[in-house]
Amino acid sequence: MQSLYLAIPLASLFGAIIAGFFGKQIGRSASHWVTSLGVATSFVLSLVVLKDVVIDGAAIYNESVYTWMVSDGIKFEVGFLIDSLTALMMTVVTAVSLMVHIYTIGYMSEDPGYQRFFSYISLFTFSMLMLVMSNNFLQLFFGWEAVGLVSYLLIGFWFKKETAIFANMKAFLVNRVGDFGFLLGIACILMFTGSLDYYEVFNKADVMLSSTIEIFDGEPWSVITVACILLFIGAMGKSAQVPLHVWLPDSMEGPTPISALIHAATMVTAGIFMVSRMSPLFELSEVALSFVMIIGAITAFFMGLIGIVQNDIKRVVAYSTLSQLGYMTVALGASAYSVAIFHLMTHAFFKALLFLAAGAVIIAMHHEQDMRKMGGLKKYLPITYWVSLIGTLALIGFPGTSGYFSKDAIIEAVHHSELPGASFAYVMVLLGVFVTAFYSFRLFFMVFHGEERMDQHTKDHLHEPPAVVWVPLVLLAIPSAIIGWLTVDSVVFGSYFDNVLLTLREHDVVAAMKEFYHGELSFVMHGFSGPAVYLAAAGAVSAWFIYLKKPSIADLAQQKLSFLHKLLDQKYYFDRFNEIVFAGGSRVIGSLFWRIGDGIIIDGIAVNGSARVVGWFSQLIRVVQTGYLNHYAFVMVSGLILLLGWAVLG
Amino acid sequence: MTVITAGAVVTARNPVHAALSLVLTFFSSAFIWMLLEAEFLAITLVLVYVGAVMVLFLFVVMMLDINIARIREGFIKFLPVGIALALIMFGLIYYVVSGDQFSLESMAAPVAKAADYSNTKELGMVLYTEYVFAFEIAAVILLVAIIAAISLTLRRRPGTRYQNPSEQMKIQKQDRLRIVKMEAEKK
Amino acid sequence: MTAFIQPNLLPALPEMVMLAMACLVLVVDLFLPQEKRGFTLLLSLITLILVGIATVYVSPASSISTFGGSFILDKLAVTLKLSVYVVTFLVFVYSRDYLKDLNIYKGEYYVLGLFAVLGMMIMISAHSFLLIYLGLELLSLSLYAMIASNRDSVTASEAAMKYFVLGALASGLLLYGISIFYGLSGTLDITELSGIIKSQAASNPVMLSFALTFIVVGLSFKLGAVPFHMWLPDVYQGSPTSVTLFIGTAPKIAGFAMAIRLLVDGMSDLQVDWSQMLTVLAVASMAIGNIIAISQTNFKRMLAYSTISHVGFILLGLLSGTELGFSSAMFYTITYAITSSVAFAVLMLLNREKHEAGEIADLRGLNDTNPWYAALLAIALFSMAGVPPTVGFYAKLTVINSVIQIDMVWLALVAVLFSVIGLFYYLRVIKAMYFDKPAENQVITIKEALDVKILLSANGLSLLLLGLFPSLLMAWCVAAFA
Amino acid sequence: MTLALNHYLVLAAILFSISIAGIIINRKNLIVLLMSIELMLLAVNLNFIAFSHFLNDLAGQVFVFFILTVAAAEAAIGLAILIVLFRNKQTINMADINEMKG
Amino acid sequence: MSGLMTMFADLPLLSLVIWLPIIGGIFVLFAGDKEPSGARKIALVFSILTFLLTIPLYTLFDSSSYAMQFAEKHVWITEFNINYHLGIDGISMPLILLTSFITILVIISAWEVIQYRASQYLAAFLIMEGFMIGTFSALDSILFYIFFEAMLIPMFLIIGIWGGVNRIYATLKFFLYTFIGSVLMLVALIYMYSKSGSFAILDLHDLPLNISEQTLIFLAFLVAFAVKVPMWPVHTWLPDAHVEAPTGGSVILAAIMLKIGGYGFLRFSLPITPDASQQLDWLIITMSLTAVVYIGFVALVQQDMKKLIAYSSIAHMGFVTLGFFIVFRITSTGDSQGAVLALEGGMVQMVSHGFISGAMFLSVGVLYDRMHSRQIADYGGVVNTMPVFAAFMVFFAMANAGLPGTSGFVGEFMVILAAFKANFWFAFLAATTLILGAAYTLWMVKRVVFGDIANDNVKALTDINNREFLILGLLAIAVLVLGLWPDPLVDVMHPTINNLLQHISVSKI
Repeated sequence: MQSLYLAIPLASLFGAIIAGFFGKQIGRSASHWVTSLGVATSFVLSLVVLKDVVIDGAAIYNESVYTWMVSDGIKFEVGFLIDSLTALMMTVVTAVSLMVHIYTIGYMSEDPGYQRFFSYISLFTFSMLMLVMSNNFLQLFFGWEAVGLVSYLLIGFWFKKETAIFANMKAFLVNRVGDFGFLLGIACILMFTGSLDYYEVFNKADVMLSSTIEIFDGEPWSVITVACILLFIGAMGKSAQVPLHVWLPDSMEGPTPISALIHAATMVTAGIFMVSRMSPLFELSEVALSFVMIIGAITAFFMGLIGIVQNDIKRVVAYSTLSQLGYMTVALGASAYSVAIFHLMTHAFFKALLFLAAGAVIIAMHHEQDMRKMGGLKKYLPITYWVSLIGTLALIGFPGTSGYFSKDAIIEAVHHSELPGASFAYVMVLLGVFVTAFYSFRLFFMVFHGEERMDQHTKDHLHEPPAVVWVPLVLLAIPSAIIGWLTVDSVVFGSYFDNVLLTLREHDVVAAMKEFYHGELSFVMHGFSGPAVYLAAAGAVSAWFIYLKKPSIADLAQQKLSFLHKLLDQKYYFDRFNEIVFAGGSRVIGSLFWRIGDGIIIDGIAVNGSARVVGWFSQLIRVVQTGYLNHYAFVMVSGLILLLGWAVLG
Repeated sequence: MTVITAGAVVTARNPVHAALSLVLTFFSSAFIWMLLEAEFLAITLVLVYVGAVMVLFLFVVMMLDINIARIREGFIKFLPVGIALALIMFGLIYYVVSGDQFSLESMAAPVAKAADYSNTKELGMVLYTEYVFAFEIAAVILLVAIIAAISLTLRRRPGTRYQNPSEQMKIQKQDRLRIVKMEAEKK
Repeated sequence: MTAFIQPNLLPALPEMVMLAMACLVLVVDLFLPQEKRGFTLLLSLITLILVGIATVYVSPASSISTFGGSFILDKLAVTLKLSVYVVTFLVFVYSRDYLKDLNIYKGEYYVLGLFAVLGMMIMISAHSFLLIYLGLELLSLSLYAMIASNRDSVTASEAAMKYFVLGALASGLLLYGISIFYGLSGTLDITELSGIIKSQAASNPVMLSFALTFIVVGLSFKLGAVPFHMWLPDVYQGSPTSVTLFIGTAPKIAGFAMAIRLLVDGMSDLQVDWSQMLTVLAVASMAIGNIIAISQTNFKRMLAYSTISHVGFILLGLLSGTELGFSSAMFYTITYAITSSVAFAVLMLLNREKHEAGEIADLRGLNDTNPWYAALLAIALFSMAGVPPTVGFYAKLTVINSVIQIDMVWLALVAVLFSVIGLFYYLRVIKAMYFDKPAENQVITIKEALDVKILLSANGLSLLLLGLFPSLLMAWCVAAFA
Repeated sequence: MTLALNHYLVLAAILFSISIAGIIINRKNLIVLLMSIELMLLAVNLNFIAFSHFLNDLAGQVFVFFILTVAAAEAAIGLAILIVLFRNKQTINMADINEMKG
Repeated sequence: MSGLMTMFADLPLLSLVIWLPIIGGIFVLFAGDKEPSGARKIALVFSILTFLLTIPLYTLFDSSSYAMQFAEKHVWITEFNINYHLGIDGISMPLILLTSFITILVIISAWEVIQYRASQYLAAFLIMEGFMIGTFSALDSILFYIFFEAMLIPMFLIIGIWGGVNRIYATLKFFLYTFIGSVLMLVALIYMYSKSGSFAILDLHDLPLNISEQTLIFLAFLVAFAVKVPMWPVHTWLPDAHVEAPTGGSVILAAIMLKIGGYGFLRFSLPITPDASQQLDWLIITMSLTAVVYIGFVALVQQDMKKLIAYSSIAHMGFVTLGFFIVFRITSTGDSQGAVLALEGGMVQMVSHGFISGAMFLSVGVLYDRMHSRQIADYGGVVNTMPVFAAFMVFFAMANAGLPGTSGFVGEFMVILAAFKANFWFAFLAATTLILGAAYTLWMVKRVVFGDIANDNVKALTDINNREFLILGLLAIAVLVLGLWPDPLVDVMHPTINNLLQHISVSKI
C-alpha cells in the first residue's frame, strides 16, 4: 500500500525533474508529455485511493516513510496519513493539476520557458501532495514552504517583468510572515506534546488544554489557544486572509494557468485544509475559533468589495478567490470543517474554471487583461462563454450548482454557530453573497456582453482557443455544475469525515443543520427560504442593470462615491501601508542599525575609536622622546627618584 | 671645598674653567681619601686623573673649536628642575645614610694602622692574588679603550694628499687619456 | 700574610681562549690587506667555535666557582654563554656584506665584537660585584666603539654619544648601589652578600631597598626597561644595522645573566621589593614600548620600541621570583635574541650601497621580489608578536604562566592586551612586505651570499622548530635553575 | 670632632647630587657632561673608600682601583666619540644633537 | 572493504589529515609560480587525498559512544605537561569533514581565477586546512590554541594579498579583533593550568572552579569565541573581511573559521564553566537574538552582495549560539526535553551554514570574476544570460532563507523549536529570521538575478563553465541531502551531546 501512496507524489516529482533538468535535451513536447503523464498517473492513483477510502472503506493509513531525523528522543519523520480528507484533497489537487497541465500545452505554447513551466507545475503538484498527505507537522511545513517556493518561482515566471518579480518576492515574504506564526505554532505544539505526529499530538491535546503559557508576565494564556492562533496565522498567510492577503492579487502577474492552479484551486486552500486537519485542536479553543471566524468574515466581505472596482479580469477573479477563501475560513471558525472542505472542493473546480476561462479570453485578446477593452465576446468565444456562465453561476451560488450547496451550507453553519462573533460573521457572509453576485456578473457582462470595446486588429483575430485549452474548460465545467449535488449528502451531512474531522458537540453546527436536511433537492428548496438566494439574485440583477442597461450609473456612482471608490481602488491602502511601514520601515531601521549602530557606535567609536586613541596616545607620548640627551637623563633620574622614594618612604 | 668646586664644575660657563674646577675637586677628594687611609688610591687619583684624564679633557676642549657664546643659552631654563631633582635626590640619600647605622656609635672609626702598614703593598697583595682575574679584565678594558680610541679618531684626512704607488702602477692608458672623436663638421 | 692559593683556572678556560684568540685576531687583522678581510671573519668565527668547544668542555655537572668565589660556572652560565656564541656567530656572518657596502668592513668590528663577547661571558659567570662591573664595562665600551665605528655617519656618532653618556650615568648609579651594599655587608662577593642580606633583611629594610633600587635601575638600563629605555630607540636607529643587530641580541642575554646574578643569586631575600619594582617597570615597558612603536616609520626604531616591550615580558618572568619564572625569562631572552637576529639580518640584506635601508617603506613588496626573505622576516615578526606556531608564542606563554602561577592574573591580562597592540605594528611591517607593491624606483635586489642564505634560513626556521618543540631549549632553561 | 662614616657618606651624596644636577641642567656642553660623570664616579669612589676604611676591609679600595681604571678608559672612549661627533656635526652642543627622536 | 577500513583504523588518521595538507602546502610553495598548473594540481591532489582520509573518520566513527575517538597522545612539552593529544567526538567530526570538503572546492574555485602568486594562494589554503582540522581535533588546550591562532596567519595573508581595495584595513581588523579575543582565552587557559596542572581539555572539564573564577574564565572565552563566531556587537570585522577577501578566503572564513567559535563554546565554555554559563546565559541569548534581528535589518540595506551575505552569516550564526545557550533555560523548566534539540540544532546549523554560506560566496565569486563588481546595483537580469547559474543562485538563496528541504532549514528549525521551550519571546525573535532572512536574500536575488538585462556588462556575461558547475553542483547536493535527510549528521552527535548535557547539568561549585 505504501508504495502506491509513495508513487502518487513521486510520479509528479519525476516529471518535474525530467522536465526541469533535461528540458533542453528532450524538447518541448516530450516535456509536456512526461509531466502530464506524471500528473495523470498521480490523478489515477488518487482516484484509486479515493475509491479505497470511499467505497471500500479502507482503514486510515498512518505510517512513516523514513525517519528524517531523531533528536532529543523526538522522531522527525516523513510519512503519510491517508484518510478521507487526504483522499479528497489528493483527488482535487491532481484533477485540477491535470487540467491545468493540459490547458498549459495550449496556453504557453509560444513561451520560451515552456519546459521550465511544466517542471514547475509538476513540482508544485508534488509539493501539494506532500502537504496534504503528511501525517506530521514537519512534513506539513515542508510542503507548506515548498508550495510557497513554487508559487514564488511561478509568479516570477516572466522574470523580465519588473512587476512580476516584485510580486513574487512580495508573495514569498508575506507568506513568510504567516509561516513565522506557523512555525511558532509547531514549536508550541512540539514543546507541549513532545511530538509532531498528528495523532500523537491529538491524543495529547488535553495536555495543551490544561497548560498555560505566560507570554506576557502574569497573564497565563491557554496553550491550545496560543498554538491554534499561531497555526492559523500560517493559514492566514497561505490562504490569504486579511491582513496577509496582499500578495494574492499581485500574484496574478504569473501566467494564468498557475493562477488557476495555485492561486485559486489548491495552494491557497492549504490553510483551510490545515485548519481542518487540526480540528481536534481548534475545537478545544473557542477563542481561536472566534478569531478564525472573524478574520474569515472580514476577508469574505471586504475583499469581495474590492472586486467590484477592479478592471483587470484576473484581478476580479483573484479578489473573488480571496472572498471565497474568507467563506471557507468562516466555516472553519464555525466548526463546520466538513463544510469548509466541501466549499474548498467545489471552489477548486469552479474557480479553476473561471481562471482558465479568463485565460482563454486573455489569449484570445492577445494578452489584454483590461475588461474595459472587452465586451461582446459571446459571439466570438461561445464555448468560453458557456463555461464561464457555469462557473459564474456556481460562484454566486445559483441554486443547484456546486457553489450553491457549499456556500449555502456555510451561511447556514454560521447562522447556527453560537460562538462570539458569529452574528457579525453571519451579516458579513450574507452581504458577501450580494457582492459576489454583483462583481461576478459585472465581469461576465463586461466581457461577454455589451458593446465591443476592443480595437479592430484584435477583433479580427478573435477566435475560439484550441482544443487543449477548451477541453479542460469543459472538463472542469462539469464538476462545477454538478459535484455539489453529488457529494453534499455524504461530505457534509454524511459520514464521510467521521473520525477525521472532529467537532465537539457544543460546536456542532452541522448537526444542527442536519435537522433541516432531507436530501439534495430539499436542500436546494430550503435555500429559497433564506435570504442568500435573493441577495445573490439582487446582485446579479444590479450588475445587469448597471453594466448592461445603464452603464452611466457606474460612472455616476464612481463620482458620487469617490471616497469609497478610492478606498476600494487602493485596496484599503494595505499595500501602501505595508510598503511604507513595513518595507520602508525595515529599510530605515536597517540603515539606522547599520550606519549608526555598526558604523558609528561599534566601528567608529568602539573599534576604530580605540585604535585611534591608542594611535593618538602614541603620538602624544613619543614627544617625550625629544632626542635631547639631558632630557633622557632627566627621565632616567626621575624614574630613579620615583623608585627610590617608593622604596625608601613607601 | 670639594663641594664648592664640584658645584663650579657643573655651573661653569667655560668648559676650561669647568675642567679646572674638576681638577680642584679631585685634589680635595684626594685629601679626604688620605684621611681615610687610602694613600695609594689618593695618589693614583691625582696622578691618573689630574695628570692624565683631565689633561686629556683639556686637550679635547682646546682642540675642538667650540663656540662658547652659544653654550650657555637655555641654561637657566633647566636649572630649577635640575636643582630640584638634585635636592630630592640628596634628601632621599641623606634620609637613608645619615641614619644611625653609619654613625660613629654603631660603626666606630677603626684603629689607625701601624706605621709600617703600607696601603700600597696590601693593595698590591690582594690585587695580584684574589683579584687577578679582575685585574686581567681591567687590562683588557684598557686595551679596548685603546683600540676604540685609535680606530675612532685615527683617520685618513680627505684633505691630505698621499701617494699610493701600487695604484699608480696600475694606471692604464685609458684612465688618463681620453680620445675624443669628433665628427667632421657638415655643412 | 696569607698564602697565595693558586686559583682553579680551568673554569675560566673559555674566557682565556677568547682573550687569546681576540688578541690574535687583532694582530692578524693589522697585517691583512683590505681584500683579505674575510680571514678576520673566519678567524673570529673559529674563535667562537673554539670558545664554544671550551665551554662545553668545562661545563660542570653542578656549579663550581673559582677566583675566590667571584667566578662561577654553572649550567645557567654554560647555556647562556653558548647562546651568546651562537647569536654572535650569526651576527658576524650576517654583517659581512653590510659592512662591505657601508665601507666599514674592518677588523675592528670583529675584534671589538669578540671583546664584547668576552665582556658578556664575564658578566654571565661573574659572581662578585667587581666582576659584574668589569664585564659590563668591557661590553659597554666595546659597544660604544662599535656604534661609532661608522665614523662618517652623523646618526651613528650621535647614537654612540647618547649611549655612552647614559650608559656611564647608569653604571654610576649601579656603582652607587654597589657601594651601599658594600657598606652594608663588607663584601663584594655575591654568595656572601646573600647570606648577609638574609640576616639583615628584617632589621634593615630601608637601607637594603634603597641600595637595591640603584641596582635595579642599573639593570633596567642595561635591559632597556622604561623609564631607563631612553637610549634604546636612538641607539637602534642610529647605529649601523650590523651593530644594532649585535646590540639587539647577545647583550640582552648578558643583561639577563646580570639580573639573575644580582637579583636572584645575591638578593633573593629582597625579592618582595624588587618584584614590586620590576612589576612597575614591566608594565611601563610593555605599555610605552608597544604604544610608541605604533607611530614609528623607521623599522629599526620600531624594533627598538618593540624590544622595550619585550623587556617588559622578560621582567614578567623575573619578577615572579620562581624558578619557573626565571627559566621562562631565560627562554624568552634567548629566543628573543634569536628572533631579532633574523629581523635585523633581513633588513641588512636589503641594504644597498649608499642607501641605508631602515624605513618600513623600504620593505614594500618584498614578497614580490624575494619571497623567501619576506617569509623569514614574517616568521620573525609573528614570533615577536607571539603568534603560534612560532617560538615567540611559547615564550610569551611561559612568562605569562609564571605570573599567573603567582596569582598575578591582572598582570597577565595587561601583558596580553599590550601584546595585541604590539601585534598591530608587526602586522604593519608584514603588510608592507606582502600587501604593498614595491615602489617603481626601488627594486630590491638582494646580493645573497650562500652562507648567509643558509644560516639565515636555518635561523628563521629554527623559530618554527623551537615553536613546535620548545622543549629543545626549555629543558636547558629549566635545568639552569633546577 | 671625629668624622663619622655618615659625614663621608653625606659628602658623597652631595657630590652625587651635584653631578646629577649637572647632567640634567647642562643643556649645551657635552664635555661638561662627561665631567659630571667623572664627578659621579668620584662620589661613588668616596663611598667605597669610606666604607673600606670603616669596615677595615681592602675590597672597597680594590674596587675603587678598578673604577679608576675603567673611568680612565671610559673617558678615553667618550672623548673619542666626542671627537667623531664633532667632526660630523661641527658642534658638541647638545641642543643640536637630536637627529633622532620620537 | 572492511579490510581497507581496518587498515585505516590503525593509522594515525587525525595526524595525517592535519599534516598532510600542510605538507602539501609546502610542496605547493616550492612548486612556485613558474608553472602554476603544476601547483594547482598538487594542491588539488592533496586536498582530495585529505578529504578521502577524512571519510574513514565518519565511516569508522562509533556513534554510540561519547568517548574521544581516533585518539592520539604523545608527550610534547614536558615542562608544562602539554601533550600532542588528538581525538574527535560527535561534535568535532562533522566539522572536520566539512573542512576537508570545502577546501577542495576552494582549491578548484581558484583554478583560473587566481593568477597572481597562485602557489602561495593555494598553499595558504592547504596549510590553513591543516590548522583548522587541528583546531577541531585538538584535545590539549595549548595545541588547540596554537592551531586556533596559527590559522590567522594564512587568512591574514589571503585577505591582504589577494583582497580588494580596502583589504589592508579589513585584514588588520580581522587579525587584531581575533587576536584580542584569543589572548584573553590564553590567560584563562593558563590560569586553569595553574589550578589543575594540566592543559588537557578533558581535565579542564572536570576542574572545580568557584563561581567568580568561572565567570571570569567564561568571559575570557566569550570574548575569544564571540569574536570568532562573530556575535553582535563584536561582529564588525566580518563584513569588512568578507568584502575584501578573495572568494576562497570568504568561503573558508564563513564556512569554517566562524564555526571554530561555535565549536569553542561547546568544547570550552559550556563544560568548563557550566555555572557561569548558566548565570550569564542571558547575555549570550541577548547577543544572539540581537544578531538575528538587528543584523537581519542591517543586511536588508546592504548594497554590496558580499557584505549582505556576511551580515546574513552573522545572523545565522546567532542561531548557533542561541541554541547552545538556551539549554539552561530549558533544563530549568524541570523538563529537559528540548535541550538536546537546541544543542544539536546549533551544531547542525553550523554545518549547514558551512555549505550554504560557502555556496553563496562562491556564487558571488562567479559573478565577481566576470564583472569585477560586488555592487548589487551593477547587476540585474543575470538570469537572462546565465540561466544555469541563476538556478543555483536562487537555490542557494532559498537555502539561505531557510527553506525546508535544504540544510538551512534544519538547524534553524531545531533551534526555534527548542527556543520555544525556553521562552516564547526567544522563539519569536528567532523566528523573525524567517521573514528577515527571506527578505534580504530574496531582495538581493531579485535585484541581481531577475529582471531584464540591466546593462551591457550583464549582457556580455557567459554562463558558468564546467568547473564552476562542479563546485556549485557539489554544494547543492550537499545542501539538499542534508536538508532532506539530516539524520546521518545528527545521529553521530547524540552521545556526545547527551554527555555534554549531563556534564553541564552538574554544578562545579
